[in-house]
Amino acid sequence: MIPVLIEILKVALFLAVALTAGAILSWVERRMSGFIQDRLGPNRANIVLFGRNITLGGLLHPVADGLKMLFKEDFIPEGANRLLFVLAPFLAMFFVLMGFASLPVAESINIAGYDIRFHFFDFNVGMLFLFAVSSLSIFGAILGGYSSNNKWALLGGVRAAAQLISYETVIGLVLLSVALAFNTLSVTEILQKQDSVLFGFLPGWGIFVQPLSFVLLFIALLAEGKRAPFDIPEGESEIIGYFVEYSGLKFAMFFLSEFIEVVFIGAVVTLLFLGGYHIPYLSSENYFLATPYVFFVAGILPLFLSYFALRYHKSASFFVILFFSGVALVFFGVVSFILPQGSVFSDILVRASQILVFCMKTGIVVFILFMIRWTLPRYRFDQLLRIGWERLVPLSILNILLTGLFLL
Amino acid sequence: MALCNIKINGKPLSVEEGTNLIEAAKLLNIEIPHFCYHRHLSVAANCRMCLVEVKNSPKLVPACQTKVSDGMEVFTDTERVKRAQAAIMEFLFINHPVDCPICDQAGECYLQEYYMKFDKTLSRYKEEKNKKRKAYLIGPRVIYDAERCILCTRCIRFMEEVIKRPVLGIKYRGDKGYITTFKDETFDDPYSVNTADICPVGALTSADFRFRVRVWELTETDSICWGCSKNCSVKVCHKNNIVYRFLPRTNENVNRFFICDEGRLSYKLIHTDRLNYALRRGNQIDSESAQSFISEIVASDSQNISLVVSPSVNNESLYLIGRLARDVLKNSNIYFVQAETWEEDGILKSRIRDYNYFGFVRVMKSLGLNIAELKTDLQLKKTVLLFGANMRDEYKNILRQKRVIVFDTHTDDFVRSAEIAVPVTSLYEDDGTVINSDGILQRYKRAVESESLAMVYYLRNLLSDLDDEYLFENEESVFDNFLSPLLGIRDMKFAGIPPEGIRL
Amino acid sequence: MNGFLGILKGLKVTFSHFLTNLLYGKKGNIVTVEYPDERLKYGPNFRGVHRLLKREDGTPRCVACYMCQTICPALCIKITAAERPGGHPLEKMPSEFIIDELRCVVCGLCVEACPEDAIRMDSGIHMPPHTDRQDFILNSKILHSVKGYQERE
Amino acid sequence: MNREVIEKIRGSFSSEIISFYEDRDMPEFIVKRDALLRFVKFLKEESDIKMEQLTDITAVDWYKKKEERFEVVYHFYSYSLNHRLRVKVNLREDDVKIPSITDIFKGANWFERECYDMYGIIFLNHPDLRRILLYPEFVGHPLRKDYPIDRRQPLVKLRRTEERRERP
Amino acid sequence: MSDLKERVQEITINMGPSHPAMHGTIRLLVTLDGEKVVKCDTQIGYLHRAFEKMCEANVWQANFPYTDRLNYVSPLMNNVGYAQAVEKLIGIEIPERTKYIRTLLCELSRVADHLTCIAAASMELGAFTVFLYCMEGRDLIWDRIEELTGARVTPAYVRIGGLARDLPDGFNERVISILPRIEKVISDIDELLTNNPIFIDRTRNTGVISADDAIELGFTGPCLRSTGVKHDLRKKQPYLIYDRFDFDVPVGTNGDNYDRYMVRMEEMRQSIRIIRQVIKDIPRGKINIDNTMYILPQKDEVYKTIEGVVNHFKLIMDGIQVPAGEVYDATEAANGELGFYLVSDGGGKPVKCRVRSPSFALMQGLEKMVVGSYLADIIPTFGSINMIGGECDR
Repeated sequence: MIPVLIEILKVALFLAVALTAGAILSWVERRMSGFIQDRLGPNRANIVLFGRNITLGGLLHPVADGLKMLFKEDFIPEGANRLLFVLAPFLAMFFVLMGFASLPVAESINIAGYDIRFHFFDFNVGMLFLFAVSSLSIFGAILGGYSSNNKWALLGGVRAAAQLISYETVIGLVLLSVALAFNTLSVTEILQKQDSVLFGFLPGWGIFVQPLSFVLLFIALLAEGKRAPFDIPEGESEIIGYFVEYSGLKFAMFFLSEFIEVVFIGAVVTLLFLGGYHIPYLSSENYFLATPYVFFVAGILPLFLSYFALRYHKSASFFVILFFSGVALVFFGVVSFILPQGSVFSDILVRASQILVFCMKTGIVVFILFMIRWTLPRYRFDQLLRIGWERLVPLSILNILLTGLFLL
Repeated sequence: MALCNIKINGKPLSVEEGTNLIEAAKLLNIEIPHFCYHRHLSVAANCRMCLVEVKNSPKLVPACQTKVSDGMEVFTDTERVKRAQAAIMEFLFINHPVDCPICDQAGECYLQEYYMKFDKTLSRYKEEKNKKRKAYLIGPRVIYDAERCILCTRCIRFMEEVIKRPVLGIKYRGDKGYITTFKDETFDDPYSVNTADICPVGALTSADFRFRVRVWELTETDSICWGCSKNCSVKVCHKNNIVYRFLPRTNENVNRFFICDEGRLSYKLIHTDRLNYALRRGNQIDSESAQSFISEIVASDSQNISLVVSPSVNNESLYLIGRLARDVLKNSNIYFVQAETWEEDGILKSRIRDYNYFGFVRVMKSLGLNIAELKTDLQLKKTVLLFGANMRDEYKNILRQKRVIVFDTHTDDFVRSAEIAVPVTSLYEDDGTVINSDGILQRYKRAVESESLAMVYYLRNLLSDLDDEYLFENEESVFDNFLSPLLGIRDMKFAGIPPEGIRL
Repeated sequence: MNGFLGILKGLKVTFSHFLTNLLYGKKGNIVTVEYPDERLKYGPNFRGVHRLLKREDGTPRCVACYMCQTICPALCIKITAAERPGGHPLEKMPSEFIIDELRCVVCGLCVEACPEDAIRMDSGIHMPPHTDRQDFILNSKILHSVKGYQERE
Repeated sequence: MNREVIEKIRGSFSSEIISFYEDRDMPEFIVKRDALLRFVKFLKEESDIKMEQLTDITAVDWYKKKEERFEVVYHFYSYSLNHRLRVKVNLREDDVKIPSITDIFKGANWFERECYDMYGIIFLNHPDLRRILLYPEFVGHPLRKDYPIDRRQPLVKLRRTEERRERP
Repeated sequence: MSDLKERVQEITINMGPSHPAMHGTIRLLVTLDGEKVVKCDTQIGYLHRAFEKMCEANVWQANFPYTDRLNYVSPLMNNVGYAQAVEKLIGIEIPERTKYIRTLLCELSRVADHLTCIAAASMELGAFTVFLYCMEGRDLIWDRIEELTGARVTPAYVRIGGLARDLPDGFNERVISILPRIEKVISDIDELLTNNPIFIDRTRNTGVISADDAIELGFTGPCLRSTGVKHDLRKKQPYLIYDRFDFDVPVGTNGDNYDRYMVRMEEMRQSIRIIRQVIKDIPRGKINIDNTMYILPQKDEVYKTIEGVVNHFKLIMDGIQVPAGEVYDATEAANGELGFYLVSDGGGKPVKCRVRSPSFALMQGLEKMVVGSYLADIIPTFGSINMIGGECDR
């Protein structure tokens, strides 16, 4: 009974975190793009608490947006295929969330005799699952575009389909070579195998084992995730996108699923190439040694930011939160110093630090994704396909050959 | 008459003897500026603005006073002339107040015009300007501003020579002088506002027009006055479909260059008490149902209809009314009603005030109809089609007994009590022709827009069953197709009627 | 490879902007003006809401000469003239002076055209937003109450 | 543009040029309508005139001011020789047809369409003579002087290119 | 097989009038075969405001606010173009200082216009950051223009025979001080786009037009220069005082979108060069001509003397009396040759005020440039042409 409850709790927690993360990321992206573009970004949405306007640096914008979307007219265009039209955003969301099922974010932990794993399914063919899911997520776009009874949306759907086909191959081939290199199809095992040292000085991360794979997969996932510069199914200045007819909550789901997909890309890249929750040169048995420092490092960044922010930015409330979270993290670091190793609490802290590492790595990838999004123009449809077929596919085949040769 | 050959600015010209230089130059499109000179008034030559250079004359001569003589060579644009003109302007401006912003004349002021054309120098006068009495009523309808007056005496001469009632004169001399009425006289002449028209500056202005609108915003349309059957030519000045004033239009055939005050103020009637929508016994109905009701009566009960016309209707409508009587209703009699008459004054006013009475007589006679004044109700049949209700009360009393269908521009108790009252356009809202007491046919043009339809339109509907012949569009085609042959001016087209009209 | 460098160059630019702005906010490159809280001050030449001036005796400067109405290319000024009360030597004044600020194209020709220095656009404010069209139609009472740039200081 | 070239043009088309004058640096030819095509072709192809570009086509309406109401005005420019030239054709109100020069200058297409749109001048043999700035239902030609500036046009019903599709 | 062929059908889509890339409201009726453009019917007129009709109804000097709204990105150039044409028609020579100021404003506007063009074009390609950087640069210019003229986008600053007001104190220094910042913006854009492989892929060999076609279709300005025709009215038929300054006319080779982008980038640098030279030797003196037949008299005269007020009234009631005649006068505006063809019958209102707008001719060429390429290519092509609705539709 209790394991089931734990699983249910995990699912609930995951959903809460994932959806919140999506919402927060939308804010992050907007604020970030603001700073990139010499402006402030959204920072006005507020609630009045104790007679003060609390804006949280604009963090309330996702909330406001959500509410707005909720109350918007849910519009189904004339002549649309109603079933598919309604289904499409759900599918988009569903497949994206499903992708996370096989991703371990930390080592499992034993509390009060119950083994708690930090992922849902430990497939031994997790790679295949990843492969399958990553290609499914684009179906929402295809169906949405197809069912809208709108030529622009249809063009978006067609573009999405074409993109899916060309980049699916690349992802498959890259995952294959990764699996070859690590000699396993299980994500957990790949993760464990990255906890090693190459040539005596390189961490045994995927990015060093399979550098070409990393680049290829990164690009392919960008394309699969419809992220700039490959966001042509959306292409807001050309064809407005597959979701042109969507409004209200359905649009919000497309919107949100895109941000969750960003996290997904970050997580996959982190797991396969950046060593997941591992810290270089530190095996998982010795992880507790690094725990305080993880907390310190994680705490310094917000403290550093809030220091500058409080000096130069006006909207302080968010940075106050940042400051206190930094303080909290440092506090946990101190606690993990003091706590005797091996106790339950210490174990929890170790897991927490592992999650922190994982999140930081994912965060860096996401950050890079966002940077790319706000720097590069968009590719053209045919150029995108050409890159897929003429550059990436040959390269990934070459990659397999090289991996094979190397293994031999 | 003997012709004189002269040259103005080198251009040769043959002109009748006795013409003065201003008029001669006008023939060559050369403008000689002048304030006091007026074509219809005697020459005063006191403003000195029209000085020109004549060959072999040591001094500059006033063009208004100088008659042409054979072999004369005149120059209007030499340095000397220009200097003289600028100097005169400068003198005139010395005591002129800085009044353009508040002066009603701005926009049609000779001072402004001539400054741009003949002066263009800056002020050199540093002294205090002469103060005089400003803006007071010199007569009940005219306002006088002594500071602006340049003492050209046009107004004095107008009253003396044209109206022959000399009431105005100049008091004091030089820069103290101003226009005033003689002792024990009042300036309440029925032609007094004309002095404001001929005043070249803003000294005399119309009290009625004062501050209502700026003249440069007004559009002028050639029309006629509807005050009496003299049909004086006027310019209708309007803006945004509102008429603001009548100005006399020079027409040697009819009214020369002035009109009476009463006619001038009759523009107010255009916008007062108008019938704006169709009525049935005083209740508003839409015009379609009014029309269908009328057509029905005319079609079903045509034996029982009499036609009564108030002759304040244009010739085109009258013609169609006549045809309606003759060909549709088979009536040989047509009755007319009249408005109050007024006294003829030997200048302009004509006794009969219905502005197209003479057109009515002529058109109906030409159509072979008998016209008769409406005296008793015995003359009338059960239903009366009444075209225009501008009439004395005695007629109203007669008509009240009958079922009256009235087409009119204005509304009063009588119109409201009629069975059907249909709004039509007034004279200033449509095109047409009228004939005045001297038998002069004049054309007027549409000045303002109206929501009502022309009487011609309703008559066309009533006549449309009759014959293809009646398929015409508007007044113009009625005139061209039917009226001009009827009046014996077959070659005259509507568009070709000259602004001064034609004598029939 | 060259292309890759091109992308990196671009990333360098965006990242440097990001970093400066994140750390230094408006001391960095950020140009945002947070409107209701912060307001840019318009210069003395700025053409803002019209205002009508008064004479020293408290009567309107305007004498209803219609110059501004005449020159206005947007036909947004509507004057109704009337006699000045109390036998004032200037005789004429606007009984109603209406400017439709929605029609106005803020060209400033009315100011140039005024021969009495009665209308000016140096109020230093733009037309504040309203939800009702009627609120944009300013009558002489409002126009006389608008303060000038100097008085606003 | 130098004298000789002008004289050359005048010589070659002595009977077709109705008048010539030079106003503010710009030589101007008024030509007969029938000769327009030949004249323009001549201007484009002659080596010392070389009007490579058609700068503008427009019209002037002299409503009630001139006998021939419309003037169609062409401006040409030569890149290589750097000179300009104006050609005019006068049209009567009752006959507003003029040959199109789209065969000689491709760029004339839209200018002629605009001229048609604004003045109602019909360009014969134009490949696609329809309104360009105004909508097809517009009544009248607004730049004619007898078109009042404040005239309102009747409202146009919503146009539907496709019939309503049935719901699936 | 035949069955299959029937199924491949062309679709027609409406690009605009409301479309994110169609700035300025324009409608492209695009027929697509897949994503290839088969036909493109350009329909303009959505921004038609009867400029010419309004000008004919207005006195000569009151038309400046209308000209502002032609090319609303560089309104001062239109002001200058119109004023210059009227001055040529009257035959007056403007003071030296005015010439310098007008040149300065023209070049500032040119920079603003090119920045806007590049901004919009790159935004539509997805590079939104470039857009905002450009807007930042443009704002610096507009701040100065606002300081001088009283409005940012609708300055209505130039007058026939002069200017509305003189430069404020320290204006020149402030202009000089913004130039490095604009140059920084330009170099930022340069780094973001010029060598960016995606940008190059998107713009190279798209929207190509040959020099001959360009000339024949009436192309002028940067779009013509990108095809390799070295044509600039500032050099070829110098107006104002352009013959006194050193600057180069950049040309492209291919006539594609990338070349148009490069030409615009270089032109901005040249404009900045001109601005520096102008400011260096801008002379002192009056800004208006003396002749009050054409320019309103001094306010002092108007308030105090009857001569002044009469003059003032006549100019405003009747407009300035422009001698009868006609004139075609062209200036090199940001998008190309902006010509004014004015006809006067000697009265206060123009009989005809025709604008030969560069965008109109350019839009005519759009179809030629996009047919045969992809739907997505319409966007950079349209962007690099820089159609300004107000100017194209008038």
